[in-house]
Amino acid sequence: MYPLFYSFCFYLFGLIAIASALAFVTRRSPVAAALWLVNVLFCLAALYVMLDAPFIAAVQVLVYAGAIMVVFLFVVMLLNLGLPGELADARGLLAKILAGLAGIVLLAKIMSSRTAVPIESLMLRPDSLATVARIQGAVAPVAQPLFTEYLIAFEVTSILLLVAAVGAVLIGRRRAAAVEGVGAG
Amino acid sequence: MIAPALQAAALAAAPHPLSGTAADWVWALPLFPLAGFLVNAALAVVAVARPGPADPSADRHSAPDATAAGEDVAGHGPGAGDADAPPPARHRFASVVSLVGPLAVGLAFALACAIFAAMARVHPTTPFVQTYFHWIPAGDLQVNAAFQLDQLSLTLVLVITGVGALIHLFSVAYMGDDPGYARYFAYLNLFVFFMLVLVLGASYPVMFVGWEGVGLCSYLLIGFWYADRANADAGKKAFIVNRIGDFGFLIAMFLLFVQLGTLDYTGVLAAAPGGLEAGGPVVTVICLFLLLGCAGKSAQIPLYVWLPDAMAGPTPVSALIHAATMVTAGVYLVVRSGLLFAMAPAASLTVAVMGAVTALFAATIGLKQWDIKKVLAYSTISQLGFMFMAVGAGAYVAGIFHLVTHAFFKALLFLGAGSVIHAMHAAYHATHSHEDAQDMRNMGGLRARMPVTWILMWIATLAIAGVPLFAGFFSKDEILGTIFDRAGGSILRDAHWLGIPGGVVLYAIYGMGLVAAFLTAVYMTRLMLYTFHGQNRTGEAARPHLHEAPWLMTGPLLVLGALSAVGGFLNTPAFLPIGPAETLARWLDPVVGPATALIAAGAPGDADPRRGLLLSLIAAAVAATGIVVAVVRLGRSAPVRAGAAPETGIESVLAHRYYVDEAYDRGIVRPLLAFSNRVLWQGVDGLIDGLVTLGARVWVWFGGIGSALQTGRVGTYAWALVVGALVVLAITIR
Amino acid sequence: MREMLLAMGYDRWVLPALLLIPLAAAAIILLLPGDAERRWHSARAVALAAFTVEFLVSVGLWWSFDPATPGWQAAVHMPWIPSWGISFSVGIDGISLVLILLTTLTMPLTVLGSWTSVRTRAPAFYTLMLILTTGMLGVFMALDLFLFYIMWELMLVPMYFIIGIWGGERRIYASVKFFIYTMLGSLLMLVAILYVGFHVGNPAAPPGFGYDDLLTRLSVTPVAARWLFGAFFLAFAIKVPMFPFHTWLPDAHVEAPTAGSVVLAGIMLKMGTFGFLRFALPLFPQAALDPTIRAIVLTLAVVGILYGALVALVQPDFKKLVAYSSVSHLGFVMLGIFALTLQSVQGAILVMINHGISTGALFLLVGMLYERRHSRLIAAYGGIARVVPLFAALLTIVSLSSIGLPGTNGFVGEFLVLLGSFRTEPWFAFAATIGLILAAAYLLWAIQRILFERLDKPENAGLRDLNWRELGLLAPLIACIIWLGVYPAPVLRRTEPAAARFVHLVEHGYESAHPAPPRTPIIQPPKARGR
Amino acid sequence: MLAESIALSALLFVIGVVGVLTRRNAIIVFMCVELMLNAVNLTFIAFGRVYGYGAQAIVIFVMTVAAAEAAVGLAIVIAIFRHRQTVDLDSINLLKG
Repeated sequence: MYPLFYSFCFYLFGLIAIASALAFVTRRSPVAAALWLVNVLFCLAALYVMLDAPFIAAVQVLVYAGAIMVVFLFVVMLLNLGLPGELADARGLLAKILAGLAGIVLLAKIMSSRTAVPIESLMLRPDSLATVARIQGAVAPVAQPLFTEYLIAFEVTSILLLVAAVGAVLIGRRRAAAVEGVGAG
Repeated sequence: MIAPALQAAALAAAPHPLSGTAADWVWALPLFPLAGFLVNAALAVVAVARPGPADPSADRHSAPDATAAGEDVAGHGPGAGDADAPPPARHRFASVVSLVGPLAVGLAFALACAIFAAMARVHPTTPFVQTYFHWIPAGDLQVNAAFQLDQLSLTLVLVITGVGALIHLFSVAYMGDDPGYARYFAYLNLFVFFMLVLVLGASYPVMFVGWEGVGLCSYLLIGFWYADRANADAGKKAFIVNRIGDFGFLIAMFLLFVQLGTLDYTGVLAAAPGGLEAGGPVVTVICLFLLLGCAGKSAQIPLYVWLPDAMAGPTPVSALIHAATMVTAGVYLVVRSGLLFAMAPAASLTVAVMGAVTALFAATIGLKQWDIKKVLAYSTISQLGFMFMAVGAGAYVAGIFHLVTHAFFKALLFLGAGSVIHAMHAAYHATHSHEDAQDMRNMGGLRARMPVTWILMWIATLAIAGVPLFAGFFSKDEILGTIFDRAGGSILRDAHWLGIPGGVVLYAIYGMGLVAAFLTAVYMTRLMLYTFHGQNRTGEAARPHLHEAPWLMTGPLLVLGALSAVGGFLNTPAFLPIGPAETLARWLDPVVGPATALIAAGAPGDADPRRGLLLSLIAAAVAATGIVVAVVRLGRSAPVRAGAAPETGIESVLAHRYYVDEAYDRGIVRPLLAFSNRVLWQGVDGLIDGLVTLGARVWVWFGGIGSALQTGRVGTYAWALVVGALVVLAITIR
Repeated sequence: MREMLLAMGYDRWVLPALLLIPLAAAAIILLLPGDAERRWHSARAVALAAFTVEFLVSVGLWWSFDPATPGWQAAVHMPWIPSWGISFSVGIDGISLVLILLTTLTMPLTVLGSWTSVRTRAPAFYTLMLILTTGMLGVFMALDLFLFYIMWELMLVPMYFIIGIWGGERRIYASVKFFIYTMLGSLLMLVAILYVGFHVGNPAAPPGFGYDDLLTRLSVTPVAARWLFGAFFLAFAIKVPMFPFHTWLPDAHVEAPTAGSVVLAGIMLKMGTFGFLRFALPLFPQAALDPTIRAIVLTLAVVGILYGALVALVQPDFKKLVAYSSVSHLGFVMLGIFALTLQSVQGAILVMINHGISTGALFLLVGMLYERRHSRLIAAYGGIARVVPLFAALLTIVSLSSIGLPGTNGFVGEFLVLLGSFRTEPWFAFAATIGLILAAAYLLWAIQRILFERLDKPENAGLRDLNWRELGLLAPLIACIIWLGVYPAPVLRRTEPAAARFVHLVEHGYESAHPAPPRTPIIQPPKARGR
Repeated sequence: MLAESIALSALLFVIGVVGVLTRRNAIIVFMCVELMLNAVNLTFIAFGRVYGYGAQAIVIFVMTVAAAEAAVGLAIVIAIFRHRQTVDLDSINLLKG
């Protein structure tokens, strides 16, 4: 039902994502890890496009890969943590084995679940998202629930962002100023 | 609701014969003393709140140290016995108080006389009930604030206001130099108010108001000179012992209400014959609980212990409250509930036995007391015992008769004693002596110094001893005679008391009464001999200061003396040809008639007049013997000095009042306190608190575990999170 | 009077206004400017003004309340959380009426009582007192169990702080003990309230917390009813406090500042008994009247009466003595409630009022003495009647009222309780009557050791007598003592329908579950009564 | 493609979890959390194809929260680093109970 090329691309990006993720968690250097993570995010953006979510894909690239990860890198460099081996940040072998075991169990558990099967009655026709996107464009269908059903949540989120921004500024200020600021708040 | 319905019906049918007469003003009777109380209390409060220059309490803030403060206490009445006091100063409002206090009671007496005149004219056969407002309305319980006027309550009202007015007058002189003068009269007026409520109340709860109210005034007046711990203790003891009695009264009321559904007298009288089984357990229990109340208020065994201690109060108080009026309330209650007691012969016999035992018991103690007021106190207990013998045997008229005559001669005795104490105190005060002004061993030979008091006291002594033609003779004779009659034939004779036939019990009571009468004559003559006769033992220095009391004190004594002499003619027996016979009996008949008739059922119809005469002669002979024995035994020998070698053997037991106070203290009071302290408070509360603390400890321990889990390391938390997530997944995802 | 009030729409706004006035005043106090001294002065003035206004507003209820009208009066219903069946419903019956008036009368007096004694953090103190008032009034008027619970907790927190901040030396211990005891009970009650809310009528329907709704449609199994009653019982019994749950009270009373003690004893203890009257018994009559449970509760009540009195007898600390006397008095209330006759319930309500007045006055008097001498120990005094005669006179009057002397308020309530209880539970009533003897013993002994005997402590010789402020704040209480003793009929008339309704609800609820008469009076009433 | 997407999502998520568990560098742990969030986003998008656009709105929210978290979290990291000269999570236990 899907064209072969579509499937190929899907698997390709999926495998690159997995590989990049594995590389991400195994790199010692924070800078390298961050760059591998950016790679994962790009792959996911590609998958979003294939899953009929072009707007989200764009946002993914712009906000996640572009903004958030840059901030991470920025902090890493600010704190001068870029050099590998500066501190042995991975845990010991036992922790690694246990973590691996936990991961396998978790994966097995998720994979083995049968609850994740879609509910038939609520399912849309295949391609219906693509159809809507053809008529309304990529942005409008996303905006529709955002500004109707989830309006209040949306507004609250904006406040959350504001608070986070103010909080980040307050916490990140130099120490003397921070103490004074906290006292006043 | 029977009572109001009946009442309303009666009122609708025909107005009570008393309405429209002075009896319409019955509501004003207690209001006079209440107004007096309010005025005097206000004056007392104003005096202490804003000390004026002439007020002895003005310097109260300048007391330099505790000793001075302790000595300058408000306890300088004639009875307090402290010679180092500053010169006595009249209360700032003494003149107003002297006017208001006696006047309030005097006006009430005048009104009572007017009502008496009206009632004597009308001779109502039903009680006159005035209802003012609903006091406690709750469902089918309807207690109204209402007064009931009948021959019984009016008799008591006359005694209370009449004797009360005389005692108020006496107090004006006696208490004149006391710093708490206004407070004293406030309490005294309040007492008269409550006493009037007690006798006028138309239902048991209203009576209970007066019943506890007089107890309160008694408490306040006994502890009037509260700076002395003994006085304060005595007041408290009186109140608490009375409360034990009131407990019985309350239970009796509850039982009455549960059984009859009403608590006012007319309702109870109407409902009792149908609602209670005569001679049955319920009515007997009701009466026994009422009796417990009476035992408390009227100082009968086993609750008599408070009355001797109550002598700590000022002497006029002893005369008014602890001799003439309040302590007789128990007798009034039994007579008021006469029908109930008549329906419960076993309870009636209990009343009589209690009275007889008390009369005899207290008389023996009276033989060996040295404090002049203590002798009179035990004498009062003994005489009250006579009254209970009477009402227990169904001689309700005789009981009330003795109540009235006793009010005359015992008030006289107390006031006379007060006059003596006043003189003794003044003498010791002038000579700065610390001797006891109330101890008879310090008296003697006062005849020459206080002739008026001496004569009047002898009149009272002859009256109480039962010498013919004096007041006490007729009343006591009637009591003993009636008991003898009842033993011959009545429902009491046919009843049983603890398995003993009632007749036997009554004959025994008669015998005990005779012995008690004999002892009465002995100890009273002893009192007179030691106080007024023989050598004076007051002391050389103090002797010239002994004076007769002022006229304001002797005046009331004279009136009471006259009443003690002729009071007996209120109710002369039919077989004695002196004046109109049985006046009081005819007067009280509408009230006590039904109960008397019920209890005397089965008596032989015609009493032999010669037997009555014979009994009278026996009683007179007993009294005369008592006086003679006392004179012969004690006449020539002076008593031991105060503080000399103590008595031994039976005399010691008597002098220590059979160690009853000690027994109560060791057997009840102290164990109770120790139990409360050690077991209940420190034990039970400690246990509960311990359990609570233990519970808290357990949770603190759990908290410690939780706290230890908080390592503060994010890694640990992450692990906990993952494990938790796995657990949740394991549970939820199948 | 009633017509005039109704014409003002009084009925429609009075109850919400009573809840809002203290909160508004609390907000004003928090915003007061100035330094500590000025804020202290202005805070107490604002608090006094607010409580006076509160009292004046509430006093209209006395006339607007019509005993002849059935049902809740001055009721206000507003939806609150409709999806859970929760509404803001308030209304009063005779019982609420008198308790609300007691509260609004007491609060201004507590402010006057704290006028000079509370100086530190005064704004916070008065703010807490005001919030506390809202909580207490809310408890008395709530007609929704959820609202009731909120108000119940609302009054707990301020009291915790009042004891913990302005209390005596062991205030932290006392406040934590108070808080934990009360919280334990109230959390169980919350569980019970939620359970009850979800078991109204149809199981599929949304939950409901309306009181009337619960009364008519609550359907729980007998076993569940027993557990639910147990939860309510524990919460209320701790608050009362009944005998084994009372040990928080002496500590809290002793350590609390005067105003705290007055409110605690005068009003908050009534929450427990009020809870029994309003919720625990009417909602679960079949559990409450179960012969075993009833016997246990009655036994605890009577044990409390005697135990409280006996322990009060040996207290060296006057405040502790009064605290234990509260255990004793509240035992009478419990006896009256569970004896379940009109007279006993009426008496229980009166005892609640009387205890509020008398014990409140006692604590105020002790507070005045404490302010002068900084000691609550009885042994620290003696003979002070001579230096402070007015104080002595008032303490005596108040003590007599607490003893239950006829002619004072104390008598009428206890008389009714005992008389009513005697009809159904004669033996319990009999034992309880002994408590009256002990009451006289402990209080008279205490006032003797404080007021009478020798003035042998030099430091007591210079005590000042009461000033005008103190006289003025005691005067209303003394007036109530005499008024309720001589003419309690107006109060009884207003509470009678509510008491009758309570008795009917409980008995009816029990009998519908148990057709056979469950108990026979020990003393059988005579057959023909002619009534 | 739903099943594949979910499988991928699960795998990425587990890799993130393992990262959180094995790394001590606070910044890397943060990045692992970001990876987990992205895995979840993928699930949303995949299901969005089946259930509609609401899922994509949710993804917007997740991203916003992630941005907020990153901002505050990194600020905290900076503050801690200034204070302790380290971002090693094992050496930070200020919240020890």
